Amino acid sequence: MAEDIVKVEGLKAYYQMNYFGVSREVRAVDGITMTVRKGEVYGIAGESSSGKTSFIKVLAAAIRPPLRVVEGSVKFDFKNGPFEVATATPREIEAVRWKHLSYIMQGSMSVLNPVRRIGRTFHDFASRPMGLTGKAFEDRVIAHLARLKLPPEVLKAYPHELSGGMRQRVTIGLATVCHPEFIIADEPTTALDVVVQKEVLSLIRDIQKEMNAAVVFVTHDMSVHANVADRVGIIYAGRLVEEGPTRDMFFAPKHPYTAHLVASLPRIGDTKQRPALEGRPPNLADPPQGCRFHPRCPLAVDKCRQEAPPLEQVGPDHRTACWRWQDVKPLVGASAPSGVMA
Amino acid sequence: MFAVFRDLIRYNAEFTIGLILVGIMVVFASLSFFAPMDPSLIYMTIPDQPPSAQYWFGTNSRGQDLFWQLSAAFKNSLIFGITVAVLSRIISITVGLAAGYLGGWVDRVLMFINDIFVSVPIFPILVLFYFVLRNNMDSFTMALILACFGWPFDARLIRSVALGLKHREFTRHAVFAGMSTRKVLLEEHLPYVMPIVFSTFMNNMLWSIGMEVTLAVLGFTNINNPTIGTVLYWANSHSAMVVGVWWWIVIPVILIVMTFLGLFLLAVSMNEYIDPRSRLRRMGA
Amino acid sequence: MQGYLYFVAKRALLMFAVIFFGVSAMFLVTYLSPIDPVEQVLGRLSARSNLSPEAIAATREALTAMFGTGQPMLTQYFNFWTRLLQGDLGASLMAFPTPAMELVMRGMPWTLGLLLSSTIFTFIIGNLMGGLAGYFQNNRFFKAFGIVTMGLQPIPYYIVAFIILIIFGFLWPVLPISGGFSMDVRPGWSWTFVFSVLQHSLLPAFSLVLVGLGGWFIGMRALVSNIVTEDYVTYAELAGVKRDTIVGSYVMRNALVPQVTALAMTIGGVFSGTIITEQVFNYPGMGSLLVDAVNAGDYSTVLAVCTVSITAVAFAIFVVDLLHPLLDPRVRAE
Amino acid sequence: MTTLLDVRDVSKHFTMGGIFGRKTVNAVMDARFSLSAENPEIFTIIGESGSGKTTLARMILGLEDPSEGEILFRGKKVTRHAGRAEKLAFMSQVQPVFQNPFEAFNPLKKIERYLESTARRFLQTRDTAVIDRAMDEALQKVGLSLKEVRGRFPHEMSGGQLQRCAIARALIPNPPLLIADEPVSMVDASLRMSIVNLLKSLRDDLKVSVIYITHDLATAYYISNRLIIMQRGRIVEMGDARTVLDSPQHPYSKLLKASVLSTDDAGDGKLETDPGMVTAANGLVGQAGKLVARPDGREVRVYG
Repeated sequence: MAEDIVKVEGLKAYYQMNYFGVSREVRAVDGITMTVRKGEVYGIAGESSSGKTSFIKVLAAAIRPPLRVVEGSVKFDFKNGPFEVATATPREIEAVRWKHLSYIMQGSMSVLNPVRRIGRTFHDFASRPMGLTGKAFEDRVIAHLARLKLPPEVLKAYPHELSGGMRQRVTIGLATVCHPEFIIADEPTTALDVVVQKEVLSLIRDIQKEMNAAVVFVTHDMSVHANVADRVGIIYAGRLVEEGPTRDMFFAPKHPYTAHLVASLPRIGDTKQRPALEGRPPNLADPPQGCRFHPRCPLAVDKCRQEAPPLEQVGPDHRTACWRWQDVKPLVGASAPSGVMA
Repeated sequence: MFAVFRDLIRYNAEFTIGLILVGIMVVFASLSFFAPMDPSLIYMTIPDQPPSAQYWFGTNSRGQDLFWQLSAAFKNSLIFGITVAVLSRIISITVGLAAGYLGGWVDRVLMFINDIFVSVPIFPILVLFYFVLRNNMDSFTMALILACFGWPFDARLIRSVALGLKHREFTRHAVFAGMSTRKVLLEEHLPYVMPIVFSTFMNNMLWSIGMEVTLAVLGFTNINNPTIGTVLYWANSHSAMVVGVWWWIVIPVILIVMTFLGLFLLAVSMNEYIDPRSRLRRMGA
Repeated sequence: MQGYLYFVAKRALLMFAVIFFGVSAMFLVTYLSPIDPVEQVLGRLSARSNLSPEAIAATREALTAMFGTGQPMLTQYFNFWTRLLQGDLGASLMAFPTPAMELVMRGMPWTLGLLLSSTIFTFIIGNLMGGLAGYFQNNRFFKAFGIVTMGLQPIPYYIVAFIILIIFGFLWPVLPISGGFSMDVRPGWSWTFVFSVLQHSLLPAFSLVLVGLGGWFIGMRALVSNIVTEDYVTYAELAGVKRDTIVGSYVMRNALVPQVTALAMTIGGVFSGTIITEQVFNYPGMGSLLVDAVNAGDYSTVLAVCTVSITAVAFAIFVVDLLHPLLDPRVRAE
Repeated sequence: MTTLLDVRDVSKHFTMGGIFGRKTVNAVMDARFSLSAENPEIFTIIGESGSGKTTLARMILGLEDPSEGEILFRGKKVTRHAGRAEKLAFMSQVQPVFQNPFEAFNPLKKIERYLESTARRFLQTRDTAVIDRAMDEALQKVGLSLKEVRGRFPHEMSGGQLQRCAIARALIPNPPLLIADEPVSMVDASLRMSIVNLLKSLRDDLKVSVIYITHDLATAYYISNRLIIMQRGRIVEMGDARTVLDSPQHPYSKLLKASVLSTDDAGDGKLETDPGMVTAANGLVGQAGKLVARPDGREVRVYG
């Protein structure tokens, strides 16, 4: 088994806000423990305001008030030595940025400076970490762009002159040109059309394989995870509720929420009635007692209402936080391929 | 709305200071309603008396008690500013909302007119008005003229907000809920531009009173009507500073600075309060 | 390129429209006024004994041709434009028989010099400081600078100029407070003359800068505090792009685009301010000329100043507008 | 059989730019289909961004006039320039649901305001009891009640609840036709199915026809009866939803289906799209061709 590139332990990160005298604390990340291995794609799924965005902000060492790490640690093991996010100095963060740790941001339209040519942006982002300038730098960038099937002319273009798919490829190029060991991809395909989406996903997958980088891939779209992730972790209300190899997560989920997410994906060629999950995600400023999913959970019992379940090992590489994981069944009878533990 | 004011007073020092300054000036100006003498009369008291217990602000070379003179002047100037602001708000709201919501050629025509009004240098035009109207130029005529020039900046601002609102889905829902265009504009969109209206109201008052001061100081208004500007005009024409009647200049200037600073602080703090993005940023700071 | 030409054409159209409507408004104001300009001017003129009857007759002829009292409105309007396009607004009354246009042209370099230098200076300093204040929100120096400039901003031009006049005229007389150059210096391209002009322009320019800074400061600070939350800034910060580059090329550069539009929109207002400042400092520009002309009842000169002001401001706005596409590649492409 | 909605060879061109750099964009070209009044169905318009699906929907809603062709609703022409009375009559028959539930209601106003206005205007009554009853009935249909909604502001409800309220509002005049423009694309995954299932029950239980606009083939397959697939303004394939999606015929339909991310082989990471398919589909953009009926009831655009 590959070594870990990052170990997250008991991470709690809260928003502490003070707005016109009213102070509020939002527990966006409330005790997450997980690891990402070298060279794997780890998918993080979660709905809006589940805390997944805050979690990856911490992972990306982009912690800015009002977000604060309250407890726990995030330890990276980079080639040039260990790196601990919660205690890193700005200098240390600068030293790993882009060279070891890079980021693909959501919304390709708005992440590129509208008044700067792509080439200049590449220079701003990558020249320093790569330690190259002038012709040598440009050659490297052009070679890298060719790998992403982008012509060298894009360097002379302004962002608005490119199509959505091209822009997203440019941002992938920006994030990977320094050959980082760890890449965070935050909803990189959400705004794209399906045809382009598939293209971009396969590009990310290819370049990740080629560079053997670890990728944390964040999206709420489970069908994307099904196709790019090696392992998937589900975040609900600031907590990791289940984590496991992608196939197990889809064909033998051990948490009712995961089971539901998987079941609610309609498929072409299948018109069976799909169940809907009622209720609304909890308010992170005032989360429910016990298991945070219990108000919406069909399996909830008294214990769930009082005690929060720990993340338990339920199979090889498979962990879940549910008191009743043994009773969780796939909701729609998908024919599980052989070799999957049900 | 009251909750907003309460919050602003409690947590925004700029707003509170602005409110206090403006409050003082409003009280001072409204004292004029109880003035013991007509402020337009001259030689009612001994001229050139420095501030004292009897004449708080002293008297001027024209034999007027400066306290009551200034009170009347500020009352007239504030009323003048409010008149201009109200009139020009009506134009800017109407033009802004209509241009933004209706779009198309209505928008193009209105914005073209708007551009023209923005570009014309107003001061020479005002002087020209005075030049041809002379003594027919009373303060209401002037307020009308200023109102005609005081709307385009703000109409543009309102239009940009309305343009965004037009494409928001709730507008379309309102249309399909059977609301008339008037109702959509007044009930759905107006609340969104109200903060802009308030803050530009203050700015517009500043601008129009400033214009009046400038014109009056040059003697280009009805100089017998006491306003902030005409007080300075008379002080200048009696060379108050040179002959040592300093209070005739210094006291009005201090009061003017207080008024303008107060109005300005109200406008700025209001503006900051309504801009959600700067609000977000403040939460972080 | 085609997009740029289109943009230029649109702006040029606006410029001509401004001139057209501005001048038409001027005509309308005089036309509707209860005072007959010809009689008013002639009344004043004949009161001055040193003018020959021929001169008065010539003036009457010029004024009647221009204002054509008694003729239908459209004919008058047409005559008005004809005279205007020939640059002939008749002789000035104050400096008879110098043509009014000539007086205006004499004053224009002073006004434009004051306007341009103070506007450019104000724009650069105000935006630079406002931008930095918006980015470094907790920096004490920028905060203090902001409070001072913003405190000055709402006070009318006249009052600020007046306070400066009092300070430098009575309390600390180190700079000349009146005139465009010293009386004992001969105008010409000599060092002493240029020095004298610069020295005399300092206070008027200073008062304009003081009043103008606040507006740019506030606008830029607000723009920057919005732009720093944009994704491309966050992304660049995440990538560890150099601070200077982020502040300069990402934040300020983008904030400059709306600010240049705003510059075009404020030129008219600044022009008014310049005129007022000139009056306070007795500066020999168009502003002083306008006030003198009004006081002397000099119809031709007032009209000439107004016409030239409208044209000059419209042209200045046109020039500034042309910068906009150079700053924003998105406009160029349209 | 009477027709409810008849879209007759409708095209829409937009002119971009002004006097100088004029450019025409063909948003929709020769779109035609019709819905019958007797058989309520979910009719899906599938397309990616720029396919013209939203423009088509706007024309059906009378927010935009076709450049060519006409749209008839119950035999009457739909037009933007109708008088107010006509427009209200039309709105009582055709109601929209939009994409973003968080934007459906003015955040400064209470939700019930829109329901109330709809009821008062289209039921033509001032009687509050009648209005309240109508509101409650509509909310019951979407699984809510007036008690839950009354007095609440949009920020107090979840995306799913808001979308239900928006649908309830649209249902108040009992319209025979609902236009749903990407109603689930901004709703969280766990709530998405409840909206989709709701649309289904509107058709089955309330006999409301729904024009469902989406880019998501899977939900289209799940709920729709018939569908059209649009590519750059042109309908390239039209017919029974299952027939078309099970075995698409047009190269673009094939490409779309092949691009849908499947969960059947989750974890295997199969992401390659046959590049030949992309070339084939893109090569047809801009060619007119014509729709030809097939024996299985569908119509496919053929070229040359």
